[in-house]
Amino acid sequence: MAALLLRRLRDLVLILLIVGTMMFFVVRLMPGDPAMAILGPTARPQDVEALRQSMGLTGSLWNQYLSWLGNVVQGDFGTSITYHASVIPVVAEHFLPTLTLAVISTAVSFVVAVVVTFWNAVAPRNPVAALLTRLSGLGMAIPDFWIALILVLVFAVTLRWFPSSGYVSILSDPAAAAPTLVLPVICLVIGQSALFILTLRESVLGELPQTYLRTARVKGLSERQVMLGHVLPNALMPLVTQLGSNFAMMMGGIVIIESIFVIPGLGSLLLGAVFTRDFPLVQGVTLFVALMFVLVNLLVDLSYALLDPKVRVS
Amino acid sequence: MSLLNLTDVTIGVTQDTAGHEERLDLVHGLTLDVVAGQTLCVVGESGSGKTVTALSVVRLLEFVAPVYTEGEIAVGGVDVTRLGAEQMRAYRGARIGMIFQEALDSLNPAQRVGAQLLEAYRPDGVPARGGLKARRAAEAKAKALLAEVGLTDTARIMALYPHQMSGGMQQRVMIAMALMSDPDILIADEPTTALDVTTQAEILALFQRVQREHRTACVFITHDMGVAAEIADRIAVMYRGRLVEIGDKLDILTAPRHPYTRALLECVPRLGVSRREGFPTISEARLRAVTEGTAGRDEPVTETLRLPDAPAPVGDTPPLGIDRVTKVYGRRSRLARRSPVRAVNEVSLEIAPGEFFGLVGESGSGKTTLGRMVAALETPTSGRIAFGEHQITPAGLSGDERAFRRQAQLVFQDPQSSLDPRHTVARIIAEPLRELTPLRGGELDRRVAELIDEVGLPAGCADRLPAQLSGGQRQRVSIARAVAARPRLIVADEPTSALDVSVQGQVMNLLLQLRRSHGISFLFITHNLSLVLSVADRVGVMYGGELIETGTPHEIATSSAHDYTRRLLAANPDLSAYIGRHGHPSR
Amino acid sequence: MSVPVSGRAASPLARALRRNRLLSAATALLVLIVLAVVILPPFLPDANATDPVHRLLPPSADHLLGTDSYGRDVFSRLVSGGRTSLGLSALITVCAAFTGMVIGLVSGFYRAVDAVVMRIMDAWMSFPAIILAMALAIGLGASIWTELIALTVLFTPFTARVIRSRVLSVAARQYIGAARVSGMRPAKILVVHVLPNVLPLALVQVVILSASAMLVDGAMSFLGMGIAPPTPTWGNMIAEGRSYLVQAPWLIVVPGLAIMACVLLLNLIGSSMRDVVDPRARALGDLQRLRARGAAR
Amino acid sequence: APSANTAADAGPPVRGGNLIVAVPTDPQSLDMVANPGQVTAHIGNLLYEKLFEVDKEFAARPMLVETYETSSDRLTYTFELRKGVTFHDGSPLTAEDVVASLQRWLKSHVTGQQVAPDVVTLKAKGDDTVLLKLKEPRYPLIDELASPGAEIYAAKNLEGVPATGFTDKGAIGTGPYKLASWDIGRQVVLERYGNYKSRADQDWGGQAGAKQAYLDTITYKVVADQDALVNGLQTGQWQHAMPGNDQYTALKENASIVVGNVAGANQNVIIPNHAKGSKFADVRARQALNLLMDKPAMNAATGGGPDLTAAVGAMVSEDNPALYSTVGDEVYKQHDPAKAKELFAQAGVKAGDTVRIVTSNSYPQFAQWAVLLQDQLAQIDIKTKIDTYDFPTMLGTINKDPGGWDLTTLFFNAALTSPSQMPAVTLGAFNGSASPEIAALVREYNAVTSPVQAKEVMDKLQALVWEQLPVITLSQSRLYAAWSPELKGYDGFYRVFWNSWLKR
Ligand SMILES: Nc1ncnc2c1ncn2[C@@H]1O[C@H](COP(=O)(O)OP(=O)(O)OP(=O)(O)O)[C@@H](O)[C@H]1O
Ligand SMILES: Nc1ncnc2c1ncn2[C@@H]1O[C@H](COP(=O)(O)OP(=O)(O)OP(=O)(O)O)[C@@H](O)[C@H]1O
Ligand SMILES: [Mg+2]
Ligand SMILES: [Mg+2]
Ligand code: NI
Repeated sequence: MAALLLRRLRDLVLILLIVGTMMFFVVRLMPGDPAMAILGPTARPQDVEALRQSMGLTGSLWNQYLSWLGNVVQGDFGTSITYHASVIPVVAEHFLPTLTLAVISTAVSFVVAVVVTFWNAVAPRNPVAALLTRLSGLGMAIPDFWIALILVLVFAVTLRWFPSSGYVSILSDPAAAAPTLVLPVICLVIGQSALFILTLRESVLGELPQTYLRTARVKGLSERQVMLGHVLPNALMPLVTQLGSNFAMMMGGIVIIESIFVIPGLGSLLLGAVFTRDFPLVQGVTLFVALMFVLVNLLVDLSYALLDPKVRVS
Repeated sequence: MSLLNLTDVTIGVTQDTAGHEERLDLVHGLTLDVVAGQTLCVVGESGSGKTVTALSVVRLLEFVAPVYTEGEIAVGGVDVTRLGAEQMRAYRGARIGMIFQEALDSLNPAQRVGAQLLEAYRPDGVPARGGLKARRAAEAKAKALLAEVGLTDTARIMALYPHQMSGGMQQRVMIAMALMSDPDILIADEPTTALDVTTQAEILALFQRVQREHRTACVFITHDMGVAAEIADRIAVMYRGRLVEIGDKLDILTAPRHPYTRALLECVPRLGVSRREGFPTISEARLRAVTEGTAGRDEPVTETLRLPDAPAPVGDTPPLGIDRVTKVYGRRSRLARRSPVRAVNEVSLEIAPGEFFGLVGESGSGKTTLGRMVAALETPTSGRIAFGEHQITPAGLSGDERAFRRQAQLVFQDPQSSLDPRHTVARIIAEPLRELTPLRGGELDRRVAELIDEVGLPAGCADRLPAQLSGGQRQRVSIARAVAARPRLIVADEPTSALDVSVQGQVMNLLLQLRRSHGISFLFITHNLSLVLSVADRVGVMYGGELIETGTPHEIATSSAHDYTRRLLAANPDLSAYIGRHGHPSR
Repeated sequence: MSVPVSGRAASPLARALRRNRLLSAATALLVLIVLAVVILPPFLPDANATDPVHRLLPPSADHLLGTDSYGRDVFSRLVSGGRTSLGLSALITVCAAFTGMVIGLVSGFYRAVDAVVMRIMDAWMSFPAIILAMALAIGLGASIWTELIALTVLFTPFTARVIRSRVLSVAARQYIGAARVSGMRPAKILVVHVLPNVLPLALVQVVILSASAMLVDGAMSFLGMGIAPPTPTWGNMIAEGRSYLVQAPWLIVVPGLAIMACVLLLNLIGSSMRDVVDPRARALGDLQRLRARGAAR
Repeated sequence: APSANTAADAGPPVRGGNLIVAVPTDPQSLDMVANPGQVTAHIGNLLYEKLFEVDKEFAARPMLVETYETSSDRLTYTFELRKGVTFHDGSPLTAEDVVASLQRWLKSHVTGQQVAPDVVTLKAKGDDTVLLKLKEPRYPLIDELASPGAEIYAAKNLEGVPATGFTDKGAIGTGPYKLASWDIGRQVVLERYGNYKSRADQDWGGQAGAKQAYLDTITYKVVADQDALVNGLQTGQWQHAMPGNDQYTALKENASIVVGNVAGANQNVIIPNHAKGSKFADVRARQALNLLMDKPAMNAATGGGPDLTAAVGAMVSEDNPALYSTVGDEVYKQHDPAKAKELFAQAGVKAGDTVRIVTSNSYPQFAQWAVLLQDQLAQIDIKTKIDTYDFPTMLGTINKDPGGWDLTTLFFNAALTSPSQMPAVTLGAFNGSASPEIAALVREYNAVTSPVQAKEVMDKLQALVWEQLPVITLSQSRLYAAWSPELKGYDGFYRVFWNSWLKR
């Protein structure tokens, strides 16, 4: 376990370095810069140049890179151009909404996938379970922004059950936060649970012919006990992998859902930062997302160890 | 009073061929009964439907195959084939317990054995409900049973995962698990096949004791007539999906009425009887003649191969030299607590061209590991193995790999996992032919069919997937694959453990013939002492990773210096006691 | 006695098609859609002919599915957008599945390269997708090829990871060793033994990929990084139509349904095909069918 | 929907309450010099005040100035400041503050930069008097001082402010509302400034005159998504929004929402590149393009219908009668594809050539115009390549290769107070359209002495623009806002909410 952690730490540094470097050059090589973004088309070239100078955007790219790297190593991610604030607190503030959405929707999708898949496995003749399983194909097919628009129209604008948008920190006021989360979470869950069902069903199918299930059944266990007690733990690994990479993806921002529901998350932050060429912020968010990504993957690996005793012991 | 009554039971599967469903009967008109407190041993041909029958009694087959059952299977007077799924569940565990052959595969890999034991607890025949008290009771019972099956370090054992235990331990846990619910009937399907004879002896003793103490009725499926002789009260013999004979142990063993039973007994290898020139096998034609009455009832139905005395042409078979080979699994690591396993320790061995070398030993003593190194699937940690111009060293296999593969083949111990579940039997057997020989097209097909026939597989198997075969049939596919390309050296890792004695004889004859005609050398790993002593040129005994002695079968059988070897011999189940006592059948 | 080694009564696909009515219906429908999308455009009004004076017309005889905000015929756009969307999604799926499979297979099977390849995949995946897509869109200009490259680049590591984990478990099986003993070269083992055992998973992956390709195409258009106008895709049709949800709901409903229908059909075909490729699943499928019919109690 | 509020149904003003206003982007900066964005300007209107402010008709009216005098040679201006005006931090407004603020405006603001060459001195004379000396007479000076960017900040807050502008700490003005909190990316909250000293005059409308802060607080919520903007309005999450043209019809039909035009307009333009390497360097090509463009069709696609679209070639909004001129509209209205093809041929743009359009996705109509242009060019066999970028990328691309593009699409604020703010004048460097004729007319305008003369020059300028075509105007889009019926007293001038209240 300790070896795993050490190895991961090394990977982490490596990945952050690769991502940071790639990021630096990718954003700097895009045409346009913050000075232009601020001053617009009617600005005089000399003013743009002056502003650029004041933002430290002149000099060779390589020197800019080295000084940025030097600062990052010292924990200084720079100051956001649009937010006039140090990058870290800005990122931290936008992280909570994204994290809230990602955690809740992943958890709900996980539960939905497990319930539907095993219900269908236990009672193959139950039409509702079979329908839900089949519907998972549909769930994957529905564009999330599409369903988001429709849900808002029905449940927010027409029925007024939930607010159409808005964000309240779940930490400061959970009761007020709950209704604002319902619709975005549903939008995310539809596609995600469908994907999870597909994955889980696949691995459950792979588990069903295993001989140890004979033993479980010969003990007189009910199908429910067999499925939940024996098949589930063994079939969970691929789902955990899928869940991990989905979750990690969401850390990069749930751009569209965030924008439709006006949630100030990492996705909209990043998008905005790119559109205003807020270099320090873009780089800060990217590094943060990469960091989250590696951490989530580490968690997935650790959960492997939890799920598969062979990994744990040897 | 009989607890379990099978009346005219026919079991089959529905197959979907070319769009319409076809019924394929696997077991026909089976009628037998099991009496409380007695052990019924079921022996018989491999693929004759023993496992299918056993699984049908607990109705487990319906979870994995589209089966149908006709006739009556009565447990305590109730026909279980008519029960609903929920009612049937009350019979599983509580009324009927079952132990399977593959102990490791039969335990949930992701759960501690303790939890798996507790789950089987059925006080008063119903699942334990409610809280701490029931759990305490279950735990107490599990601990008592573990101690009873010889696993006295109960607390530690319960915290282990299946893969952390040896095969013997796993099988003991399986027995304890079956007893957790105090079943009236215990069905054991070849529970000791994978174990070495000393462990087998312990398990059998345990089984008998448990059965006596718990007054359980047992059905014990086995290929080993010696095992049957030791524990059975009654014996049932199956052949081609039918019951051919059932009766008291002594009657069956000493005065078999059916020619198949008689023939089966004749085929059993015996200590001290050399089979180097060939094994007796059952001749299907003669058996049919006798049963149909076209031949006299006392006509022999077995035939014994007699190899010509000519020495094997060993000209191009090089000797196999194993020189101080060690294999260590796992690296020493400061961070992890695990310590490395020394699976094979400084083993040195010469196998002469054309020699048949038998390797026996305790389960986990490193036999398979040694075999895998010889087959260049594993590199030794130190030492070297030489075979002709090929060398296997810690750096790997030197020289042309294909040339080596053409010369050396391996029969895997576990046929189940060594067959690609997606390839048909024919394709599996064709693979080495395609890779290592120039055969193609029709010729290749012919050769595959020939091989299928040679190892005694029914022709219909060619298009089946491994999952649709019986254990013995899978093993024969594995053997056919190994001999297909006519190698010079075959490492056979327990190639006949799942076969009945007649088919075993057939397979052994095939190997012996190959050896005689092509001068093949054998490294033959087995738990079957009677077999290896009757056929090998030399026998080696492994214990704890070391080769503790080698010698001729005679030397090993009569004058071993080693304590372990002597224990091994003592534990070997043997029919000769019966046959010797009654002087029958004579030959 | 001669036993046919490879000859079988009928190909499993043909058999599956005959047996599974759902599969054959789904396949027929998808084929129909593809044909329509390929053949119809020349017979329809120009999909790019604008007529802003007649914008946002509801469906009528002149315009079967109404007109969009430029006054273009929605039906024409649906058909020619289908050509782009389906073609693009097929291309992306093929490319991403191929690169992902190759990387996953190689890195799972040849352990020597595994560590390096997987670290690169990790870095690649942890790079925010928006930035990647934008960088490409800006660097190469917004075109079909950019999107193809962007989405392939985006999806590859995911496929690679999933495939790799399955390859790892397959590679540990005894039959891989058995194939080596049979003299097979590693590369061939990869193709003959590993690949088929990974294929069912890959099929699921293909379905996921083709669905994602269509959806992400929509999302990219939504963020203004999609295929350059005026080329229609179902994705950018939804994105363009979303401002008119109340006024002209057909603009978003029609392409949305088209995407859903195709993804659903692909899904159905994929999961049925999976049963064909995987004999074990096929056997289980038989079993479930029989059980559902009550043949086996 | 009921149209704009009338005084009759509004009832007496109610003091108190929080007005929530949805804005499409974060202001990003509350510095009106460093950030010329629309949201910044609208929030800034409530925070800051200028020496002069425009009224409903965009005419300059004194705000912080009590009185001012112009010397007879029209070169010296003396501004007397109002007494008792204080900044939000309590410090009094002094002439020093005015000088510091205007100095920065002259140096860094687009409009200020146009004025700067004419300024000789700008200095304080005592606490309440500011002296401005010009090199040459400048007719629109007062109008320019009333234009966005000329706000007065406290001098001490401007010390050491970088080119990127000040942060929330510097957002201190003399307006009726002060900054309470700014949660970047989420919302800006303003609260009533208790010590605000209103002018005694009547309300002149627009930004001028007396200001009563009835509302306790005003919250500007950032809502980027158009649908969310409309939905929130319908569900009562906010009471005021300025949605896009495409939402207009639906909102208009919604009985529970008030929809009304807002002062000012946007001038929608196609910008041809005059630089070498562009297909439109030749004036004939630009004229051909003007002939080719089916402007009514393109305007129809912009959405909102005639309520929101004024088919005029004017560069300044109709709301600003002093500068509004329709001269040249006959050129604007021309439409003759056949002749266009001929003219194109003369200018060397042949069938089969490819016109490169770069556009940005910051507003949906940009891409729409590009697509329609593409279709129209295709009719005369000219191919097009459209590159759609985000706004900074588009600017960067144009900047990097000045000859590498032919056309782009934009709109500009048409609520202007002087020609120096007109895109036809300010875009000179951007698309190489600067010409001595235009510069001469601007100088001529500065030299005029009366509104009548000014109008004459403005007509000439307008005519010249339709001759040289530095930009080709498509139309003017009228702005509109949608608000809750609860909001009373709002007269549709941008997002100006003093003198407005919430009726419960
Ligand atoms: N799922 C299945 N589909 C079709 N045939 C099957 C299936 N399972 C078993 N069979 C066939 O049924 C017959 C009986 O199999 P069974 O496993 O009962 O044999 P067995 O007596 O236990 O043999 P062994 O001693 O080799 O284990 C065999 O011929 C086998 O090929
Ligand atoms: N891949 C491996 N990694 C770690 N340990 C291993 C591995 N393979 C085998 N071992 C260990 O090496 C030892 C020898 O195993 P091996 O399979 O050679 O025994 P065996 O003599 O063939 O036993 P059996 O008769 O039960 O088949 C055992 O303790 C086993 O746990
Ligand atoms: Mg069996
Ligand atoms: Mg072994
Ligand atoms: Ni006798």
